[in-house]
Amino acid sequence: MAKKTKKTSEPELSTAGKSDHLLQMYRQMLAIRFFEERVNDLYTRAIMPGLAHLYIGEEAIAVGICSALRSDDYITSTHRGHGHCLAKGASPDRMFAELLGKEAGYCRGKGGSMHIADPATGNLGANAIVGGSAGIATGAAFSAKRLGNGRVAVCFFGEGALGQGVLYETMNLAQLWKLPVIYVCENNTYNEYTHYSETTAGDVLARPRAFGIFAERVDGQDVRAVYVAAKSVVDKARNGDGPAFLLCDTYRYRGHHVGDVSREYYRSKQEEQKWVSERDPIKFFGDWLIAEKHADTAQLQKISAEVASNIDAAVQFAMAAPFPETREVQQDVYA
Amino acid sequence: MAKKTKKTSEPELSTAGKSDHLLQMYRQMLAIRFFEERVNDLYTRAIMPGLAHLYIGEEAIAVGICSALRSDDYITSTHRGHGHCLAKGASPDRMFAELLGKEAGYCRGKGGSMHIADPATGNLGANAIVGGSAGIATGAAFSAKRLGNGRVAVCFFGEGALGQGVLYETMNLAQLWKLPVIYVCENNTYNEYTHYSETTAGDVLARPRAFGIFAERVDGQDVRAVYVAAKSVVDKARNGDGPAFLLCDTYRYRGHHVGDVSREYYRSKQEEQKWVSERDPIKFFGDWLIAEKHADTAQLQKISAEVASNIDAAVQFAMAAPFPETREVQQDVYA
Amino acid sequence: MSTPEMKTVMEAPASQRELTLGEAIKEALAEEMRRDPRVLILGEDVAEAGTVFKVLSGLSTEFGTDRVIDTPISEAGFTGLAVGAAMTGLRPVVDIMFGDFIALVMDQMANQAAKVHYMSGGKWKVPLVMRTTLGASRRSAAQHSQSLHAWFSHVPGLKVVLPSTPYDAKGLLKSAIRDDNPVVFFEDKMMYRLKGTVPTEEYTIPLGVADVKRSGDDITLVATSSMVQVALAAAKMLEDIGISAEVIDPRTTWPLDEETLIESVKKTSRAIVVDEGYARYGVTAEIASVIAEGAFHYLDQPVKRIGAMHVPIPFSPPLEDATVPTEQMVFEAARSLCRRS
Amino acid sequence: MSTPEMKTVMEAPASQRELTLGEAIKEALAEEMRRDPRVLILGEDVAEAGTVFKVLSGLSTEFGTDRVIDTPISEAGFTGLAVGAAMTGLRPVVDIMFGDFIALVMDQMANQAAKVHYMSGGKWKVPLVMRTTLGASRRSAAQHSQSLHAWFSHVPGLKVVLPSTPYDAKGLLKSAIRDDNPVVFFEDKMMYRLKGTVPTEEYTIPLGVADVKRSGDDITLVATSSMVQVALAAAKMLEDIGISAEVIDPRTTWPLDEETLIESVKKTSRAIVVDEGYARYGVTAEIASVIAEGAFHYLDQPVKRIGAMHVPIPFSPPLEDATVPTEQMVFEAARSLCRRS
Ligand SMILES: Cc1ncc(C[n+]2csc(CCOP(=O)(O)OP(=O)(O)O)c2C)c(N)n1
Ligand SMILES: Cc1ncc(C[n+]2csc(CCOP(=O)(O)OP(=O)(O)O)c2C)c(N)n1
Ligand SMILES: [Mg+2]
Ligand SMILES: [Mg+2]
Repeated sequence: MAKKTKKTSEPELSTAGKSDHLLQMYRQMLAIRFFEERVNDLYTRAIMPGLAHLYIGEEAIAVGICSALRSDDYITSTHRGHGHCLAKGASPDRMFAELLGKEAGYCRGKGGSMHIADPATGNLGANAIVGGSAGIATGAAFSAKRLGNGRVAVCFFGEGALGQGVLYETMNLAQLWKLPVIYVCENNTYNEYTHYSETTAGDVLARPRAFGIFAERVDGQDVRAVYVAAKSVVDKARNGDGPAFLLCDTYRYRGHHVGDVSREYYRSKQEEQKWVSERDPIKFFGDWLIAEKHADTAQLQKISAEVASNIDAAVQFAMAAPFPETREVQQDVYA
Repeated sequence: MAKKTKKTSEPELSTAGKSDHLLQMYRQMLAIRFFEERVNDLYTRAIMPGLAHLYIGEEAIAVGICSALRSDDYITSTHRGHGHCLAKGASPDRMFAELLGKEAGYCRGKGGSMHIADPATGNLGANAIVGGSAGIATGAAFSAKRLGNGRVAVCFFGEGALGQGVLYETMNLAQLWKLPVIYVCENNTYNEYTHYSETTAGDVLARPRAFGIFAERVDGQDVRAVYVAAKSVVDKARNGDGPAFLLCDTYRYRGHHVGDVSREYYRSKQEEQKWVSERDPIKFFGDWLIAEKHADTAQLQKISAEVASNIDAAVQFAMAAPFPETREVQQDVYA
Repeated sequence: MSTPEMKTVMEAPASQRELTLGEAIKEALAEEMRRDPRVLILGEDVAEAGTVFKVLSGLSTEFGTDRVIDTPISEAGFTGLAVGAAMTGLRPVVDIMFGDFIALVMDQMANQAAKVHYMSGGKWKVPLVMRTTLGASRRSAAQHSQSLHAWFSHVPGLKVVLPSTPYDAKGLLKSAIRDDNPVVFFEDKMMYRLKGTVPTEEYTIPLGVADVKRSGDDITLVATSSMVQVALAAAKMLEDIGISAEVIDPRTTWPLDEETLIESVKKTSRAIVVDEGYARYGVTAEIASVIAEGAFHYLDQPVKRIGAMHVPIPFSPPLEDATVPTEQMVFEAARSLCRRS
Repeated sequence: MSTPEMKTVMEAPASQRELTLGEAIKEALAEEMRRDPRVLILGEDVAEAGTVFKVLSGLSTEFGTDRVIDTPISEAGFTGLAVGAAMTGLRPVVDIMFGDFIALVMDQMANQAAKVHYMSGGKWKVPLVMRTTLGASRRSAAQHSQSLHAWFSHVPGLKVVLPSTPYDAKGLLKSAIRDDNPVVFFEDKMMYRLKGTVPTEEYTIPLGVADVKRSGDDITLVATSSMVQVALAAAKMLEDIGISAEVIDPRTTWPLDEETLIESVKKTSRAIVVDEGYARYGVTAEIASVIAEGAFHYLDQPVKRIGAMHVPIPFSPPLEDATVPTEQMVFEAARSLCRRS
């Protein structure tokens, strides 16, 4: 994968355009970061049942991609899905409620962290089976094309999903039938506790290309680069040019899940530190916004404060919300 | 797939070498052809239970590949497997016996046409699940490498198996672990009744290459070309260089199975005629043998007569052989 | 009661005709595709070839190849695609050629399709039909002869249908297509040519309602799919020795019409359950348990189960024939339960 | 009888020690890997990580990463590879992290591994062990909480093991590894920390032999995996109200030790079957049917079945808790069967 990350040049940037749009992306990245920090806090304080897989460090991908989507476009997400759901428009209060198993949650508490779904924002659902949503996303694109509603479907997955054969079966279908689906591979370099180089032979980009699918590598820490790359393939897909594949290089700052705290046996503190200090997508974007005069420090601090209190309120809401009635357990097995 | 088929040049040919070896290949191709013709005959005379998928027209692939293998090397085969089994050393009498469900058959009649297996010739078994033997062949290569016995495994499959995700999962494993397995894709251009261009996006050779696997296209009607290509990748695999993929262009002369007689709705008589009259692997090889003075017409006729009577005897044997005792039905469920 | 047996005793009225089970299935698909443009068919060789069993032949001519769609040999891939399509406005009918191949789609069906509605708190629906086959006796050996409907019957969120007559096949398939849940529809390969009367006017049969294929007093024969024909044949043999057998077809293993089964056994006090799946941990176990619990105090003999012999299905004809339940086996079992010999 | 219950009443002799079920499993693997160089482990994050449940931690240090092998996330691929490796001289132990993921390997296990020996007329063998998990209650939701052992139990050619104690886990796993057939070994995620005494000297436990975990006279509680602990707890509660419950653990659903089950119920004349799989078309149905048929004339009440509620497993704690069989449920059921209230 020698191919150098594409520099986002000015003309493309102009596509990203206006300051408010840029600040909205900044706000969303912060919202995801703060949301996840609170998830970790709820876990350590034993308030959240089960586990959660934090998206911290990868925010630029979800935000860059979803900023290029219409609200009626579709996404499918993964076990590490909070960022995707928020970026597609989910509200933190009902997200937290779902994570706590409350009736006010997006799935009435039945789904939890790995299964947030929301028709209102085109979210077909997070999926706890690695690669499990490749078919669903491709099928949503199939519907979009059949029904001629101009929608596009985005399939988010980690590089570990490259190990699932169904991904190749569905990419073949998507290209054969020219379906408007974008496969977004978030390569954070680890499949749980195993480095992806131990699980992934050859050249990742060559895989979709072998099926005739346009594929491009993107710096997953640069929200503008992700947005620009996404905008172009999403527009093409919408215009009937078929599927595309974006390989986004990124890194998860935290453990595979909230319980994965001592990680030295599979990756070094230095490696983590390097990404956190040198490649943080929020800091990188914030600095750029100031440098390019889209905002000043005070504005960014104001946004940060607003997001923080918003997240606080969301946690309060979720903690105060009631659990579903036990009899609900037998509801919604069948439509 | 514009890549021109590789011409087998003299130096390579010398590898194929000596006349007796060449005549042995010719004999095997004829044996397969005559075997399959008898299978069709047994079916039309309602002597053979069930169905069979004939290999007629594709003989050069099985023979060219297996001629490059040691007798203790492994193969896995498909629903269209008679040719592979014979080329790897199975004897026609016990093959026919299996096809008739007789106790003398390779599987005591329990397997039938789609499940011929024979440890003595390294045949891990034909498989009735398309792509179903990709894992088994790759696993045999895994054992060979672990046990250091220098064996190589060949996985035969039709181009339809390119639709099965498990093929990509196992190719990834084979390349990661540098396993001595050769994936042999027999592209006879049809998945049953559907042309492969309707089911296969992109460039077939690019698929194995995306995993870093050496892949080459071969004229599947030219047994010498197949042999030369096989010899080189088999030797490399044996020497620890890992897997390879051979894409062999070919054509099945007959129906998808013996019952598929009126085929005009999916392919034209002209198309069939063109392959039969212009691209027949046996005629092509026979003419070459004579032109190159490896044999004269009389010799080839003698071989043909020998093979024919051999096949006759095999059919006689199988028809005379008894069915297994009914109580056998509960034997061999567990080892 | 709605069976060939019943219908053929009378002159079939003008409003009915004889159809094979295959024709009835095709008619159900055609009617639903005409009625609802969201219905489409996906599978291997379904278009021009009309499937390897020729059941769909002609449909691609009427509806075109973008509603009767040939797929690559990617069962997991196109089933997954159908799940997503079903969630987003279409009503796909997926064709899995041989029931043995459902082993390739268990994740898409059991982990995805069956759970989407529940996991989303009732928000997303998956109106998907999977048509596939079951049944041995075709000399197709171990990987092309299995009856694996017990796997799906075990999974909450799925419905499982096993028609035994052309009439039932048509009415049940139309209901399956109109159902908002994932429904798996198992067709016995050996029954495609089975004839039966089917009304010309439209009708549907609700999922979850058993059908009494023949009424009787001495013993209840519960049978599924092609085993219904086996049970009816056995019932005829039993009649000759003075045993009156009631034959009940649950028609769907899920939802399961327990009441009809239990009421019948309360009347007859004896029961045999016949199903072509593997004998152990299969459909016969659940149905026998339901009867044994629900009619416990009425049973004067244990509920007898008859399934396929618990071995991989062999190719060799004499061996394969030994694995499949026969009318003779059902007859013998019934006779001994009724203590006649 | 060989259970923690039994052992802890006496001072554990020098030749025994307390191990968790996870430790017992690791010890079985380590002993077999030392004994037989052909044994190796394949799975996701099995090496340095020692699996997500940490059950294998340390094994890669002793045996190296080419006998404890991390794989890509390719369940079908590495299971298929293991089938081929097993046929050709190795004895792989495959690790499928969550039992829900067996949905991805059904073709490799049911159509390939289970049938190779039979289809080849007994020529090829598949000495493969698949270790996987079952059990809910971990707040892991619908795709990480299932107990799908009924699917494999339905397939002739496979053996299915469900240990309920550290002692059984070690002895059964060693037998599974030495078995020449494909064996699926289900471990309850919630039991990895369960302690029990395990002898220091080597031993194995044959597959197909049930174990009476507690003897009693009034009712038989047949339970599998973690439900054995639930049944034992219920038995204690029952003791307080004067009901003497016998608890039997089949230990393997296939082969199934029918005789031990039937004999017990002939003695007690009442039975409850408890298993954590989905309630319908699951393991409880087969076992209840075997008892109902084999002990029919001794039963004075129908065999009662208790499984997981027949719904996808919800995340929300109060809902999930409602789906899992509890000692209270077993106690109530037993009390009413014994007509005490
Ligand atoms: C089919 C399947 N196999 C295994 C798992 C267990 N598992 C959960 S996350 C994970 C690693 C996924 O890695 P990647 O796809 O790179 O996503 P990341 O966690 O890095 O975001 C694994 C193996 C699973 N959920 N599904
Ligand atoms: C998993 C699976 N799906 C479908 C089938 C039914 N089937 C048998 S052969 C075949 C076509 C195979 O085409 P190809 O792989 O090109 O082999 P060919 O018949 O052309 O030799 C199909 C779809 C099968 N046996 N297995
Ligand atoms: Mg990753
Ligand atoms: Mg082909």
